Amino acid sequence: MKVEKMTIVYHEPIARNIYQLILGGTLVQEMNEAGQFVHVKVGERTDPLLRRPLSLCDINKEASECTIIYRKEGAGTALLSEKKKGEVIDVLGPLGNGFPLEAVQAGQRALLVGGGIGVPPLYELAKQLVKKGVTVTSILGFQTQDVIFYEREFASLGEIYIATADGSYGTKGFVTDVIGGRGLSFDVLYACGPKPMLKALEQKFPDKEVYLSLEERMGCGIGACFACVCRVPNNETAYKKVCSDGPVFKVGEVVL
Amino acid sequence: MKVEKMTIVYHEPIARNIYQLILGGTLVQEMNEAGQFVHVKVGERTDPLLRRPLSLCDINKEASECTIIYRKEGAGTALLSEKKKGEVIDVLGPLGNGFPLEAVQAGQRALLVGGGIGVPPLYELAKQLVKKGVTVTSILGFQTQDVIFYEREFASLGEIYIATADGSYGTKGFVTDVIGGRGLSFDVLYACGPKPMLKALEQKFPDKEVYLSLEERMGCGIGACFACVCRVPNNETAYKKVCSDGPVFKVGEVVL
Amino acid sequence: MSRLAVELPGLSLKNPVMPASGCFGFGREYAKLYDLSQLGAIMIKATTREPRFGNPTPRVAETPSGMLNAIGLQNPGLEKVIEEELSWLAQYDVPIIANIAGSTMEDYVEVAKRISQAPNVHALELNISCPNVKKGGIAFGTVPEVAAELTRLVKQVSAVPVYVKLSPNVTNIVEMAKAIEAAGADGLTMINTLLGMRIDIKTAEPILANRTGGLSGPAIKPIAIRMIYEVSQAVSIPIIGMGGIATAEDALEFFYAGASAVAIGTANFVDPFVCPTIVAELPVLLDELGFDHISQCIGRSWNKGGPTVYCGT
Amino acid sequence: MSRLAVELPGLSLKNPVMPASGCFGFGREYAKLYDLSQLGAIMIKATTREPRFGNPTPRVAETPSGMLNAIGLQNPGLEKVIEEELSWLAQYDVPIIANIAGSTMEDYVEVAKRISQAPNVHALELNISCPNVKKGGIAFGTVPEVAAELTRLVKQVSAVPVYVKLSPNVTNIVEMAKAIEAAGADGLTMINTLLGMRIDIKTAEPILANRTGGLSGPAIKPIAIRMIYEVSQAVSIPIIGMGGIATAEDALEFFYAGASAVAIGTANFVDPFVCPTIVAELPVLLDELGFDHISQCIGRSWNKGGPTVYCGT
Ligand SMILES: Cc1cc2nc3c(=O)[nH]c(=O)nc-3n(C[C@H](O)[C@H](O)[C@H](O)COP(=O)(O)OP(=O)(O)OC[C@H]3O[C@@H](n4cnc5c(N)ncnc54)[C@H](O)[C@@H]3O)c2cc1C
Ligand SMILES: Cc1cc2nc3c(=O)[nH]c(=O)nc-3n(C[C@H](O)[C@H](O)[C@H](O)COP(=O)(O)OP(=O)(O)OC[C@H]3O[C@@H](n4cnc5c(N)ncnc54)[C@H](O)[C@@H]3O)c2cc1C
Ligand SMILES: Cc1cc2nc3c(=O)[nH]c(=O)nc-3n(C[C@H](O)[C@H](O)[C@H](O)COP(=O)(O)O)c2cc1C
Ligand SMILES: Cc1cc2nc3c(=O)[nH]c(=O)nc-3n(C[C@H](O)[C@H](O)[C@H](O)COP(=O)(O)O)c2cc1C
Ligand code: FES
Ligand code: FES
Repeated sequence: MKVEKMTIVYHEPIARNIYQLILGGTLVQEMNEAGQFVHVKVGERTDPLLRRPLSLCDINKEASECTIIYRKEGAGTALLSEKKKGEVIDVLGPLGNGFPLEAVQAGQRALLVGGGIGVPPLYELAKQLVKKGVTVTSILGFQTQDVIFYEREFASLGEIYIATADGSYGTKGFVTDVIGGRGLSFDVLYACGPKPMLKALEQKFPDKEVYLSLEERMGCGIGACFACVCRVPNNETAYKKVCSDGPVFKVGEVVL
Repeated sequence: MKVEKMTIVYHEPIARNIYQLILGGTLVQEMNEAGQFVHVKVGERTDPLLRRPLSLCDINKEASECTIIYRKEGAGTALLSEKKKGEVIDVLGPLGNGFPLEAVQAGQRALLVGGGIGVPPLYELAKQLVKKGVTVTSILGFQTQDVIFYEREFASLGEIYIATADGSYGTKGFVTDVIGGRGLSFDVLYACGPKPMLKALEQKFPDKEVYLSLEERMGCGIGACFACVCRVPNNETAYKKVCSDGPVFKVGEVVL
Repeated sequence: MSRLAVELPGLSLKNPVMPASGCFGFGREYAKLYDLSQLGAIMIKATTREPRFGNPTPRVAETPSGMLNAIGLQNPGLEKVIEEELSWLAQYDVPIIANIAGSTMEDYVEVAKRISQAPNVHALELNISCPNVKKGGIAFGTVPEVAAELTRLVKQVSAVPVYVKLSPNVTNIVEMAKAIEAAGADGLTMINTLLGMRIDIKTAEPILANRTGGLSGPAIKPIAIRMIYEVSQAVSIPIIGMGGIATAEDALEFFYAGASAVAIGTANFVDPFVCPTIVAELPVLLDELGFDHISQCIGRSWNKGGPTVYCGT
Repeated sequence: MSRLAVELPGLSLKNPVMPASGCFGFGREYAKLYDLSQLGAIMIKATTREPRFGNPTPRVAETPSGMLNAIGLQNPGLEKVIEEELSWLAQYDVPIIANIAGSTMEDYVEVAKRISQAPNVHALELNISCPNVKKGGIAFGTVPEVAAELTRLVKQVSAVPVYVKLSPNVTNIVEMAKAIEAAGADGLTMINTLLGMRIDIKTAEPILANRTGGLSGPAIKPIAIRMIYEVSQAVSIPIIGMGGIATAEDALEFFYAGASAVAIGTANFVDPFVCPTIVAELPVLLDELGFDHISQCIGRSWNKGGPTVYCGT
């Protein structure tokens, strides 16, 4: 974990309001786990004030570059989207604990389930799993066709299914509809996306090994401010911090 | 008076912490008087919040370009200094009333006295006066040699004297020392600079026709907020607004 | 435009957007930029019985996402405001809310009596909270009994409904609002500025000649929202909300909190077209969010349970 | 470093810069980034008698130049703080100021008695002003008599000097400060957060699960400066100032206003190195302005007439 001014190597929209940002810097050498994130300062001065948490989507140590994919959402990401190649960005990271690779063995099957802007960290995960010899199936859900990204990239790593909420591409409905419809089998499931999706997965696979990446509003991003806590089952005062204990948790470890 | 997104045509430092900024846009067609200013929004969001008043230094209607020269001072001008050629800047203007050209006739002598960052508006004034057939003498005061700018530009329009507070260039001391030392004669005096300089000129030439450009902290810049008022002599409640009644006043019109 | 129309005591507003007092003078400057008839109303600069010069300069200082001002109620005085400013404003189809101030209760009563008779003044706004006036002003705005007494006196003489402008510099804004409602106020306007200060690093002197000043602008928006949220649930008279509004989204946040109309102050300095821009953008926002009329938004943060609108993104 | 050294009741500070309570946990996270012994002191997270989970999430929301938080005093409780956190912190050469909170006076007394005996706790900071605690907390911080009573009770049992943290959500901060001084407090810390709120445009619901929260960050700096300016002239106990500090210049403004030391909260989230950076930059700033020692800056905005320092630009 360090603060570094990283240089923008590439920055272009890749779908409607979805941007791909490639950052170069020595900080990349510290990045290891898929599911870790960086905390990015988007403004020069005090508005917007807080950093924005964004997941690592691709870690390229040889080139000392990492990729982030984000959705232009509110004020901060709107400002970020205006930064040009060659400019520098103040990055704190890498933060948090990513998806455990050791949960699955070579030859086994992993199911990767991503929803919307939860898709990016699964790409680095898919790469690492394939490298390990794991068979990867990806199910990616989006609202509409025009916000789909990285279909080709995921396809090059294994089977891929896409669902859109409005049916404009792939299966109409949610990722859970795809899993249900196809009866896909797997040894471990890794997921990142909106809370309703994570809850649905938790209920659907009570006996499976499932890892979920959570989102929560953050202050510090490093575990100091207690903004991002979630509850632990059956305990009044116990808690986990999404930023430093997560964002990836084993299903059941925390209350969704 | 309009609001326009003007395009940066040129933006470079020309002395220590002194920047020359050339803006292009149709707003230039509305700019007429030397001594008028523009109110510039420097940040994208709410910090810094207020616009910055900056004088017109050169109005080039043919090219639809105007020049501003400013000192990197606090937060706002620091941000401004980072803007690059091709970017757009939100400009409100032209504002205020400039130096009266009609106060001097062809063949007469005008003395232009500028201090530091009060020098820029005198350049457009010198151009307009020379065009009218007035003989222009400029006395420009700076702190040190490394913040001097536009010496050549003023020299091409008439006699020029430079004073530096530390004596590193030209006469050591203040602009008033130059006037005193040389016994310069003139019909009309136009000045812009720090208040102590303006006060010294007011006292030195009680019987002359003198026009002074004032600075005051501003809110609106257009006369609505009463931030920038100054007192009128011998009247308890009368006032003038620097932004809309000034920034140029005839000596004696307002209390310095 | 009828989807923005709002009815308040004394005010039939074609839209609920108006410039806040002290940030728009008497409209002359902005009239050079756009037609003032586009505005829902205009809150004119605080008027006092006698002309006032106000405080020495510097009168403004910038702060992070805000500004301090210590204008000190400069204005040309009651007579001139009526004869020169209000009569000039009469050319526009826009109701005027006259902001009035004073050092004594008698001052307020006198100004209220006279100015409320001007034909285009549709409501008064009692500025009992200006932190820049040293005699009396502060106490009026921070002691419920005093504010209530003043409200009563002004109500007795005013020919138009009376709105009282609340100071945020109090421990208990709800108590204040209730006392003023009980005293007969027709509406509330809130919030005025928060008392603040900045010091120059080089001189170690306060930047404002008056030392302290009133903090306005986006920085205070969350405080305004909280106070309107609390007060709107505790009183039944309407609230005109203000404090940091710069966009149509900001304005909507105030409606949700419980304001029935909004006023825009500091943002006029940043974008002189901000008021007509918000008037134009509010209907677009209502469309996006699926509302027919702005009134559906008023108090929505507390008078409906749970998320009320879905807008797929 | 001695030009930054400051002596306060119970605290021999090698420099007057410390993280503010709640913004630094118990130091473990920042210890991964730098040596905590560089800090003048550490104000640890509010400790209560029993462990607390705090409020539901979302607990933070962003505002212009600020943020709202409604953490709700989450902490592992008195026993664990002493056994696990304070003993871990003992490895660093840095005095700890223990921020304590509770729902009843007995809570405070109990926590004060126990925690003040930890060897590295050099002072207590009574958090009587947390706007996020619903029972009692608010009243403690806004009623002078109650605050004074609490101060007296805690003073009786505390083994170390007691600082009381003032809430800015009051009409009269000076009255509050004087009551607390008279009750025997050794120092004041100010300001805590201002009560604020934000509403989500899409859902019309408050963004914070707790609805309201405490506003911190640069937005509140001018309010903090004003309050410290007023209070420091009215009391003779020292003030540790906080509220929006993000740079050495900001810190200096607090010293000029009347603070004897400063604490940094929200800015730690933006720049985790902000505390050591300010420690490093203050001497540079003193040089530029011609001061030998930071103590020359304390209260300079009111205890010297006219501009005091020239720094040619
Ligand atoms: C661990 C983690 C990883 C993430 N990875 C990605 C990613 O790879 N790509 C991507 O597009 N988005 C990602 N997000 C969500 C992303 O952080 C938010 O979309 C972003 O912060 C919104 O900022 P804004 O300026 O657009 O919105 P604003 O509305 O201006 O944000 C205001 C405040 O709310 C916070 N906020 C708003 N929405 C969210 C959210 N969904 N989650 C957390 N904080 C939020 C912001 O950080 C900021 O503090 C991630 C979130 C977390 C917690
Ligand atoms: C009519 C007029 C014309 C001017 N023309 C020029 C010019 O051509 N070139 C130039 O370099 N400067 C000029 N100035 C001064 C210039 O406006 C300030 O230097 C600038 O606003 C400082 O902003 P900042 O962000 O650097 O400082 P900050 O300290 O961040 O400014 C904070 C606030 O104080 C105001 N402020 C600070 N210093 C001054 C000042 N000296 N005068 C007025 N407001 C101030 C700012 O506008 C801002 O609102 C002019 C000022 C006026 C009133
Ligand atoms: C320069 C200035 C002058 C003001 N003058 C007055 C005034 O005369 N009377 C009054 O009631 N409020 C006055 N106010 C307060 C505003 O009307 C408004 O309540 C406050 O600024 C908050 O709104 P804003 O953040 O949109 O500016 C003034 C504010 C500013 C910035
Ligand atoms: C996330 C967060 C948690 C806080 N927790 C506490 C706390 O436990 N006890 C306390 O006295 N103050 C608490 N505060 C208030 C700060 O200590 C400080 O007084 C306030 O934030 C103003 O300073 P700042 O603007 O530098 O953050 C908290 C502030 C924040 C932002
Ligand atoms: S964001 Fe601060 S503890 Fe997680
Ligand atoms: S700056 Fe507003 S009146 Fe001059």
